[in-house]
Amino acid sequence: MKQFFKKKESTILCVLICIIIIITLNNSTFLRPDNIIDMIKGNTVLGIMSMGMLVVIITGGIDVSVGAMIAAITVIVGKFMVNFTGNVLLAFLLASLSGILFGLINGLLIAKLKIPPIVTTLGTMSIINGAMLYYTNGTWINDIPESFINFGKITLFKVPDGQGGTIGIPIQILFFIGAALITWIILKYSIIGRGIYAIGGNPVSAERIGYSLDKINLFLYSYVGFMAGIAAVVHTSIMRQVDPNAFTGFELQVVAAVVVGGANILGGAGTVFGTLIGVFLMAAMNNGLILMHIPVFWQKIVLGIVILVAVSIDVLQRKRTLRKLAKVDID
Amino acid sequence: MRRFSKEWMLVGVFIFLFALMSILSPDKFLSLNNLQSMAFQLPEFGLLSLAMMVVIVTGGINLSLTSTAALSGIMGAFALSIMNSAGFDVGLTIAVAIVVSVLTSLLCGLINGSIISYIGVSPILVTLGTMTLFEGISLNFTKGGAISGFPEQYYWFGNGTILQIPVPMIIFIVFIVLTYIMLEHTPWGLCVYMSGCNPLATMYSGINVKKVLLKVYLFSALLTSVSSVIMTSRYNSAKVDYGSSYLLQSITAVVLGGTNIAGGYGKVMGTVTATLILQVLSSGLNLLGVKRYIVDVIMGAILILILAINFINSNIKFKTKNKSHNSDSNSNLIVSLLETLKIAKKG
Amino acid sequence: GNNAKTTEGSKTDETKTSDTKADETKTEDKKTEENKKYTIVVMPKLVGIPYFNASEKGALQAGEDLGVEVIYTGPTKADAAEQVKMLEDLISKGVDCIAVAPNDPAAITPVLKKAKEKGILVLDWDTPADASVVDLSVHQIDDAEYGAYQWDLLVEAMGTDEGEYAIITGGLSAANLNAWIDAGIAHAKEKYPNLKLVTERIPSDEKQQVAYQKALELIKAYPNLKGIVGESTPAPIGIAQAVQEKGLQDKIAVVGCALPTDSKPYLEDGSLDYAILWDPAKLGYLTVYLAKMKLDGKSPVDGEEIPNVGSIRVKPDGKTIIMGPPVVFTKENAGNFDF
Amino acid sequence: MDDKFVVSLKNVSKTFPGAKVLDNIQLQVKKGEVHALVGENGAGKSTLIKILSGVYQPDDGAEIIINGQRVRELTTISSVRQGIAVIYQDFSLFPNLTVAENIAISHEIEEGSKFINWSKIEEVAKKAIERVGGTISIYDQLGSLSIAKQQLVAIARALVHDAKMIIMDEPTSSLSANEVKLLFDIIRSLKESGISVLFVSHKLEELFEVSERFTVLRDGKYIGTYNADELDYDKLISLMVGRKLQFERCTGNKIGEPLFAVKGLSKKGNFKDISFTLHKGEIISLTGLVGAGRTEVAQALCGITSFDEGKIILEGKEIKINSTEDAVENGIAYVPENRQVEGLVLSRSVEDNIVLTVLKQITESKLLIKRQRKREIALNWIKKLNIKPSSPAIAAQNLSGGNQQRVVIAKWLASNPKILIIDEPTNGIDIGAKTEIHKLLRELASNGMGIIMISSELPEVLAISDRIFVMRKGKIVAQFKGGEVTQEEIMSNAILNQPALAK
Ligand SMILES: Nc1ncnc2c1ncn2[C@@H]1O[C@H](COP(=O)(O)OP(=O)(O)OP(=O)(O)O)[C@@H](O)[C@H]1O
Ligand SMILES: Nc1ncnc2c1ncn2[C@@H]1O[C@H](COP(=O)(O)OP(=O)(O)OP(=O)(O)O)[C@@H](O)[C@H]1O
Ligand SMILES: [Mg+2]
Ligand SMILES: [Mg+2]
Repeated sequence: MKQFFKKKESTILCVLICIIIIITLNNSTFLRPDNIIDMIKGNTVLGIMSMGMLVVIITGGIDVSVGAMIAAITVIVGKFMVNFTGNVLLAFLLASLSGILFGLINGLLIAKLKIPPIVTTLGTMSIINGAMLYYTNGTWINDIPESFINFGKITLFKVPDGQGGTIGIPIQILFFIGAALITWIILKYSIIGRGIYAIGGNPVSAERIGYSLDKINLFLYSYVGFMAGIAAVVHTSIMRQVDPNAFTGFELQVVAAVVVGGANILGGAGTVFGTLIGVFLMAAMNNGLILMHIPVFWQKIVLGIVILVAVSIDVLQRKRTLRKLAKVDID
Repeated sequence: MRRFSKEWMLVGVFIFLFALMSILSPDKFLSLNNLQSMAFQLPEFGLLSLAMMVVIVTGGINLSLTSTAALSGIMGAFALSIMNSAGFDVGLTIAVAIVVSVLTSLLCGLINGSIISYIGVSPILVTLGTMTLFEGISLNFTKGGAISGFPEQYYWFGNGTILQIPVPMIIFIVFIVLTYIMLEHTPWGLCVYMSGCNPLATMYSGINVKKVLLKVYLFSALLTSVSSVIMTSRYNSAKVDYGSSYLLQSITAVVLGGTNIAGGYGKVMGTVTATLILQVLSSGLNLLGVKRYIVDVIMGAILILILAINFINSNIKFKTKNKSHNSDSNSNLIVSLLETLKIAKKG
Repeated sequence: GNNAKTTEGSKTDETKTSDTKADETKTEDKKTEENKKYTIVVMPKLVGIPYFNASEKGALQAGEDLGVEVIYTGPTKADAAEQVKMLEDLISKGVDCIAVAPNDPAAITPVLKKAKEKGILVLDWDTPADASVVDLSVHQIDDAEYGAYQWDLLVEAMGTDEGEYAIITGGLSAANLNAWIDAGIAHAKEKYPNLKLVTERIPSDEKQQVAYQKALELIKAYPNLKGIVGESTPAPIGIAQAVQEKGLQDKIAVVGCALPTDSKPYLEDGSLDYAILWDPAKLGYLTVYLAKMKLDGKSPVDGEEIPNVGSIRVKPDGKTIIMGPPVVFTKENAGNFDF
Repeated sequence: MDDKFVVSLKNVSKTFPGAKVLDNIQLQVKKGEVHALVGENGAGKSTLIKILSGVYQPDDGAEIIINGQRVRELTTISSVRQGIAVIYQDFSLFPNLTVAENIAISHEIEEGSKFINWSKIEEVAKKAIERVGGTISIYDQLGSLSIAKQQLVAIARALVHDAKMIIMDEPTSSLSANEVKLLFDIIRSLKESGISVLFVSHKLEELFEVSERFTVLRDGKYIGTYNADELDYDKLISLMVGRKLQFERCTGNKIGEPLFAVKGLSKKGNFKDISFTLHKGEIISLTGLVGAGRTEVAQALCGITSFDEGKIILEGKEIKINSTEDAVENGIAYVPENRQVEGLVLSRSVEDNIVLTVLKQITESKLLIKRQRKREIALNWIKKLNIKPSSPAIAAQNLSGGNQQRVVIAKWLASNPKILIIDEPTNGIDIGAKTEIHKLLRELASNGMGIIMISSELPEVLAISDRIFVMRKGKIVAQFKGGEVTQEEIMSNAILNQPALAK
């Protein structure tokens, strides 16, 4: 398995490395620690959410309500903090709980009513978003308590920033790492994680060997909701304000990062490592295009072409190895 | 029989909602004015939904749908405004513009289709890339602005009426019929459904599945370009983000219409009815003065509700032991239902 | 307090729609009684963003003060197609006046023409529509003047009229933002020839998060950057945050259009130098006021004093109204505003 | 209750919407016995097995006794816990997981652990693979293995469980003779350690080789349970089908002029130097062990894959075949070995499947489909090949294996091919249907069609071929005339490394 998945991600990893080289040759600032840290910090929310999306995509599902969930949770937590307390722990607790609740609703609809995930989540996306905007009318929440804002400013061990000074690792990145780690452990070392792959590969057989599709679906979508909760708090800790409209169109970015990272949208395949590459690829492209001074009107063209080339090379590569593979050992 | 019921149930929902809206605001909803304006609004979205549907039937998805429409509209708009200001004959100008629109869209379809079928990249990845690419090209051409300055006569496609029937509606109906015939009455259509279910077996049967797939993307692009002509005419201009909110909406309409998101099943009638439902809801609720957000909530709820009814519907069918031929998942479903029934009986 | 008012308003809306016929005849009676309870639609580019929420307050307030029914509604996304659809539905509904802030002027020309054919008074506000179809055009400000003013303040904040600067905008296809930027650039070309724009305007999707990230990237891509202009309300906040985090308050000047409540924390430490805007509530109020005036068959005159708004300017064409100079929000005065 | 039996089923019925598939079945498997479950296609064997494994729930009134204890309700997991392990007809494996995981995952689930112990998984898997004598790497992804190897994995998985009874639903359908022998050794050793085996197969010789008792089903009804010594070949068949049947060697037809020739066909890593000539009215067989490369040759001949060198000559002219479209145009038809995946669009109707090769015939002025014509063609073939149920609108997935195979054949016959390449035509097909398919092939040949049959089942090869080619490791190693060779001779060529004595 190790070999196989490595192979699957190697192309996209090569593309990422090529892009990094090209950008760095144009502007060496790219690889400067402070830029890397800023880039990762700016993409933690995408990264955390991708981990949630990854697990559903492996089962062949999808959750397009992630943007709506994060937005709604930022509002819930924001209101809570403004009205009650800026306690960070409580914020995380509330966010996770509300995320899990949203996820459970998705999971229940999918498991019990057998409505395809994309339809269910399209529906809940529209409901959650509509209800949340009706409630807030889009008004920003500005008065996030100082204690929470200070939490967002925490940095850990200083590293040189490449310009003679030092820069700390923002606390948000820890959550990204944590999300990746937990997801990796679940996928790799838990029975349910293997069940996620098994369902993606052959749902009928998965039931036959004793997995309960319903239970796994409930778990999965709650997990996505949980990740949305964490992402929401992390986002608020970075932005220090809550904009209920901040996540429109976010679901596509998340899906993009995950599938570019080699997860099979039909289910059965996908890894944390690949998804990380996908997230970094997207992040590096966005960051690098400005660093390379590419005019803004060309940026989308370049991004589009890079995606197309990356995924095509990947497929062609795999096809070629498949064709070369000897099926019969001839004397 | 079961297969038909899904679509007919949608028709029922449509009639119900139509009646409901008529009762709630009889003078306004049933006015010629409102009926006409709904008929003006529906076609551009309906055509995009059909374009999305043909792709979903093959098991794919087209995320570049709206950016294709925008690019095609922008190219057509350039032709219109350039030739118009250069003083060409109006008829010729419009003809050239439409041809340019259609060709641009077909080119986009060709790019999508050939990468998907001949290189074999999964549709969601390809169209994710082309979505960004086409949007980038549009931006590069327009610098974000709107292209306008069309001849008066172009206005007709999106805003004219014939015998009180809006022109776009007539165009829409023509393309509904065309799509219906293409999908359900031609060998190509049969191949589309067959390869949507099992491309390997279809290929083994001597069908050039790649060509079939390519044609699907071209046909989808054709529908997109028609929609884009209507849009540019209705908005009297073209711009990179026109209709961008139609992307997820069209997927919603397609799945609401009963199309299997995994491919292999989907009817024109279902999709069209679904777009009608969405239209009646959105116009009706607007007339009632319901807040926009609540409209979103209701739309989402209706989507889930209808599919839930579908589910329950098929269960009732099972109870009455109608003869039916279920797909694999359905038979599993029935098995699990049997179990629940049994538990219920025991308990 | 204001929030409560909005919900109240919507509640009455709902009860009316679900009410029985008896009630409707009652309203109708009332209408004939007063004979002039106009229905005025005020449509923003989109609902649910702070800026247009503020103008909603003003518009509804005016409705109350003047005894007209104000319907404040718009699409949930800044999409011209959605706006056209809603306008069509509203025309079917039958209203007296439509005042619209077009997402795209050209796109709504056909539907506005349709409205005029039905005898509906057509206004634009916030962003101009096609001049030939509107009866009145309510501008908060003159685009060219506003652009020029922003650039003047940028130079003031930079403390020099030479050096590099960049622009982060809401979206590349937003017509009014583009108009301001174009005017500002043109103004700078003439007045500050040594001011150098390093790259095309960068879009931020109307999101603070994106503006923040783009600003960080710009700072690294152009190390000599002395100023950034942010158009669209979330952009300056995002930029200011980036500047604050990097501790570059003294090196990089940030100006742009932003709401005072959002920008207060950044104005305080100088990461945002000037937020330049007008009071959107006043704009909403003015729009409804002028609509009522026009429906009553009167026309505004130059220098006229509008209650709760102030004196307005009327351009020579007789139908372009300008509310007045923008307000500059600074660390000192930001606390005095509630939007 | 009787402790003799591991499993005792009584009054088991199963109704699917519209059909009663099992009707009052009983089945009693003794401890440590090999019990054969036999019946024609669609008799209900797989369904009965699924009831035993908890996949389906029987209708009310069923009595299930496992290890002397009456069981109220069987679920997949409780069935495993009761010691029943199943090798499903469709394997039920996970193509995206490794061999090791496929084998050991269910073991872990059964043990109720929450986390995975990878070293244990590997250990368990390795042991299981060794037991089936496979040379399969446990780290390979299952999907990249051949069907035969996948089948071995499925068997290995069943062995992992601490099972009291192992159910094998046609485990030998894609195994070669060697592997079958190995499997039988395993079965015997299981038996010695007191484990019962419930065995389903359509290959009667195999059944007689290992089974002690037979339970016969016919059309969902229980016919009886017999000891092996009460039965012989003919009697068993007559119990299964209600009539007598036998593989008779059909004598060759008059063989016509050369129709189709392959010269020096080679593809790196697949096959080498394949040459043969097929005449009109002739049936030739490509036989050999599974994995000898026969399917690869067939796929190259009909445009599914490419080849590196060589010529294909049809009626004296060299032709180029780059796609399946070309093949159909040249009158080459290919009935693939995996009918569920390659042969049929399962969720579509029988009718749609049949007309897929003759789209031109059912269209009017190249544009629209003529529904009536489509229906006529379908009905015609349904009748000709006796496909049941005979409704053209029924989805192909609701047909039993044998009938599905007939639909695939019908599809190809509809296109009126000159050459029919048929890969494992009777794999998983009951003896009655088998003979009918043999007859059909013979009949087609006598009408001038050239037929290339790929088959690992030697009795079948011997029964109908005019000439027999034996392939080994990608090459043709021997050639025989039909009727002049024995199974042993063919086998020795297919397995041995020394050049064969060609007759
Ligand atoms: N889910 C289902 N719904 C309806 N009918 C079914 C279903 N599953 C099986 N059948 C029918 O039940 C009958 C018995 O099928 P089963 O698969 O048990 O046969 P079998 O004896 O295993 O045949 P084979 O030897 O071909 O595998 C067949 O006629 C089949 O069409
Ligand atoms: N992806 C793969 N990786 C490694 N080996 C493979 C792969 N695919 C097939 N093989 C091997 O190639 C050989 C050819 O398999 P195949 O089943 O096509 O042969 P065949 O002669 O047609 O057999 P039959 O028709 O009897 O099934 C087998 O030994 C199989 O294990
Ligand atoms: Mg079976
Ligand atoms: Mg083979």
